[in-house]
Amino acid sequence: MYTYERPKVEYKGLSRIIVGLATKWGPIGIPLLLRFAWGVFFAALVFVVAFVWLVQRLINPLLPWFVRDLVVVVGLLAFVCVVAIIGIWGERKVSGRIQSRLGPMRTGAWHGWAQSLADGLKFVQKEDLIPRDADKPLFRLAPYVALVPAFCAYLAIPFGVGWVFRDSDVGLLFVLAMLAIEVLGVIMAGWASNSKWSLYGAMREGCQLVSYEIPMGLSLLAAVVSVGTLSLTELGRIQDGGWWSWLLFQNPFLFLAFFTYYIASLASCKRSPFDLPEGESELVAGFHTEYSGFRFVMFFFAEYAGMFAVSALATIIFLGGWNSPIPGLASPLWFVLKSTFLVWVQMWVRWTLPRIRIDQVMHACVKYLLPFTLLLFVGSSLWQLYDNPDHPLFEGFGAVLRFGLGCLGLLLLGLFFAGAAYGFYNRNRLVGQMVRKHLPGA
Amino acid sequence: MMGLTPYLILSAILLVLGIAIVISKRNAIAMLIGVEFILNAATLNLVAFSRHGIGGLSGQTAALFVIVLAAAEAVVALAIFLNFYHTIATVDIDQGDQLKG
Amino acid sequence: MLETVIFFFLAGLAVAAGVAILLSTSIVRMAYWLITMLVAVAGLYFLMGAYFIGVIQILVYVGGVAVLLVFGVMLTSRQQAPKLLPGRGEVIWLAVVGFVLLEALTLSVVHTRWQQNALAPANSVGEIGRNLLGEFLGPFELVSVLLLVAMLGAAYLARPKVPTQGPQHTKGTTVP
Amino acid sequence: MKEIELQYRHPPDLLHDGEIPSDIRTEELVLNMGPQHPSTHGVLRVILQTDGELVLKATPYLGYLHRCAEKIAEKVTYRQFTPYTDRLDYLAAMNNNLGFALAVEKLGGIETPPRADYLRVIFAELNRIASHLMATGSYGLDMGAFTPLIYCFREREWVMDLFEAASGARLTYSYITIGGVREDLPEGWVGRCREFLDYFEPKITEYNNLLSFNHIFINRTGNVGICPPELAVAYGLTGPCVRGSGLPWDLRKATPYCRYNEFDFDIPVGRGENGAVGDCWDRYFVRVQEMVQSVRIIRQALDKLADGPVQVKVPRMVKLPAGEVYCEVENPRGQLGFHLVSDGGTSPYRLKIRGPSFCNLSVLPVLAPNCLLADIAALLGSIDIVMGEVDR
Repeated sequence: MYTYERPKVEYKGLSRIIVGLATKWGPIGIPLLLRFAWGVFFAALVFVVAFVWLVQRLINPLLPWFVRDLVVVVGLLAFVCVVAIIGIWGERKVSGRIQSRLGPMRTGAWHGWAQSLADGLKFVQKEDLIPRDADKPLFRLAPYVALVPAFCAYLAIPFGVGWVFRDSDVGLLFVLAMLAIEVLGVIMAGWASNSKWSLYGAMREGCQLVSYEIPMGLSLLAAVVSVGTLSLTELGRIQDGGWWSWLLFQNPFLFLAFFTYYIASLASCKRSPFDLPEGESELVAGFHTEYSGFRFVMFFFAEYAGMFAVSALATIIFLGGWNSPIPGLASPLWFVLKSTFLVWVQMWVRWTLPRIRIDQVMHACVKYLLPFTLLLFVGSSLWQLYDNPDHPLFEGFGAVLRFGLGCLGLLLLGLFFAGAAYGFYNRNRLVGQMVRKHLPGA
Repeated sequence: MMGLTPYLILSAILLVLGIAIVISKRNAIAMLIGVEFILNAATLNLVAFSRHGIGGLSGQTAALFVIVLAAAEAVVALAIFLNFYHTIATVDIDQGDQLKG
Repeated sequence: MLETVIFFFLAGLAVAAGVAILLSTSIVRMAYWLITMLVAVAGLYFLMGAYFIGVIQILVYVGGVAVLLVFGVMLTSRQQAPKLLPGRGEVIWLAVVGFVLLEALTLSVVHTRWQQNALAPANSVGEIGRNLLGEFLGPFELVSVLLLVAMLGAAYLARPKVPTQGPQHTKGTTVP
Repeated sequence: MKEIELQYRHPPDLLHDGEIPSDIRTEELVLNMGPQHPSTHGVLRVILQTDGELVLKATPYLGYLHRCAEKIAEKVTYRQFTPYTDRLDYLAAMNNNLGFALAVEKLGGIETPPRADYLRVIFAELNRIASHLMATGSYGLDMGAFTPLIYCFREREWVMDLFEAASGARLTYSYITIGGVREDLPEGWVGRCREFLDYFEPKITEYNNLLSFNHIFINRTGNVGICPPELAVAYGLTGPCVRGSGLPWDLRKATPYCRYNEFDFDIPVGRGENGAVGDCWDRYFVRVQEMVQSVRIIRQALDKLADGPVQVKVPRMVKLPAGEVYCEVENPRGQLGFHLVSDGGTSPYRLKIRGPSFCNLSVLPVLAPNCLLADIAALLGSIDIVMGEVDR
């Protein structure tokens, strides 16, 4: 009779101390802790308050920004976690509703709200597997490289006037740069797993993200040239005063740029229909095939943090940020609301569309999206002249220029709406119009 | 407030490290990595000078050019290495001693 | 005080990355150490208040060049390549040259009296933009042309050399 | 056949065993797809030789679900073997039962009553709908669209309920037995079935809008895995695979059994609307159209259903005269053939089963080269195999 014996794990160094303490004091301590949970909670609260007070009184004169930064960073971290948790739960609810089922209903009292918490608990308990032939340091490092930049992006995102960790005059570029680092974690994971499926996922991710960064950046720059600042706070502030002053409605090129940005941001978050790096029907699970337990959760968190970050960028730049549609009700709540709406649209798209093939992804970017965003960028720059016809360069034919640009913009908008109408009446054939059949070497 | 000197010394160290990498490695991509070190040393110098008021913002502008050139250089070099790899199935540059591919 | 600590941390990281690359034999590790160095240098730019350059460093170097590099590594080092190690003579020669160069550079840095002017303003994006389109317009145009040439060149060099046999998808089967 | 193969195989210089072109040395990566892979529909294992994303060669390896069905048939009686046929193509158990029952009846000269025949037709077509729903839904999943699968499962659930009401089982029915069907319909079943048909027919349009005519879907499947008619015939493809190649070949029309000649229905064929004739989209869309035709057939059969016995008296221990017979029926996946050899005993002397999935799968190594990795999923899904039948 064969019996399976779990191999005795030898712990060394720090882990030995931790495991030793846990096995020794855990059976005594945990029941006690549970019994006096409320007491512990309030004691911790008191301790934190005392600590903050102490820090403020003693260290604050030395480091005046220390406490504020600490509080803001912890708050942001909590916000990112909440976004990820609600995002995962929301994704399941949205997919459930789209697929005419309920989604999680049991965990927690109301509509399964605690589902992702329970999932997280399950993932923490799972065995932390590392493939034997994996590149272990890189394998361990990869989830952090994916998650930390996604979190860092939030450091520059303003939730309202003054509601920002660091208001920088290059805030927009900073967020883009942080989102660009995220790909390194994915590639690292794919390489370090030493699995061919993971490698394929990593290669696809590399191709896709490096390509789609360009249309994404160009669409945003189209908005930036019409305002003249890279500071996200400034970008939000100038859109104060009703929905008509949002950059989306400022000129026809920006209206279109919003959509190109959204498509490119789908690709940069590896969301469907661009979810090739983890395409589950082709590459098992893509770059995180070999990941389990909490490391897998970190990739998940990174994905949802990234989703919200790109949506937040779209909100600030095109949708007026924290400004309300009716002037005078600006609040960070608006910002969260609009971003959540965009995240919801991402989910909606994901559960509706099939996945594009890798060659179609590349061709859609290089042959369609890139020239189109370039056109939008140039058009948006020219539109500045429409807004400033008195520019000394255009003395004499300012009116002509204005008329021509107006016609061009109207034409573009008309084409857009005609296309939209065509798409609506042929909505069964709308999606993926721009994708064509291509193969490498064809 | 840091002075100029530490930055310049760091830049010198990075430059020497880059040269050492270029010389000691025979893998083409490792050599490219060394070149990136050298370029970064140069950029660091430029920005440090600009920071300490020598030449105004020209230093930062020039640093921008260096970064852009480095990107272009890396792209072309990688394309050459891939070609090289396809032709002789190795990235050992000592193998590429014949003029015909 | 804090600035000094951060400087030495980042500088140490950059130098450690260089030393690690020198000693490492795995090309993937080298690529990731390079990324460490790039991020550390970007941090130094932030420390110097050159936010724009720092962000561009991350955006272009880490997000673009480094990804490309790692990509190249993945494409070319799939098979277990023989470890390409330098010979003993090379190492000695390298040590001598490196030491002399380092000594020369540091000595010259330390013994030069730099004229320290007023610090440049931190808010510099607009200034750099004006510089690019004013004083540096010529180089700017040249660089843009160079980028175009580099793009075309890279695309040309890396093109597939398979005689383009129409794959199955586009063969266009005729209906009998 | 040799010429056809030469004509339609990939260009020889890209072949693994062919000559490597002049100045390029591509590095091949051997990829082991399956037996645990989400899109191989069971335990199929395909060894892929790839160059980057391009597949150079695909070799299927079978046998992970081999259960000796043919050998078991020699040990059990005819009636006892009926449940084993359920497990061949477990998504179309009714059709399997029908094939086996017809083979036995043909050898034994057993005549079935008309009500039994109509019931057989109804259940076979209902199961065709259920099976095609599964195929189209999971094809969407292969393409990365999760939602169509759930919708198709919702409809399939209703069919399962109908089956459960009649036979008591939801997957392995053993309902169609030798000499007729096992039991008569429960009360109200016909009305419930009509209700389902009325509900189901407009849903097909909905799925077409959601998936079939979606441009991403069309671009993923159109012009991919083109199987020209000659190739389809040469490789013995049947069912939607051969009809997708433009050949109107359907046993229900060609050699009608079970009074199929009394029904009015069309054979949908691939017309290459979104690419070449015989691409994945054609094969997929033939299935969708077949569901419409099945609804038509079921409506007519329900109208014709008259009272009467549902089975003829057949002894419990069936004894067939010595001899052999080959009987084929049109399964959802193609022609399911039973070659039955009897030596006059109570169990078959030899039973050879021709599985449509097995024969259809044989074309995969021909179609796969020069596809992308993602196209392999499209190709496998459009061939629509069930490993229970491939491995038997």
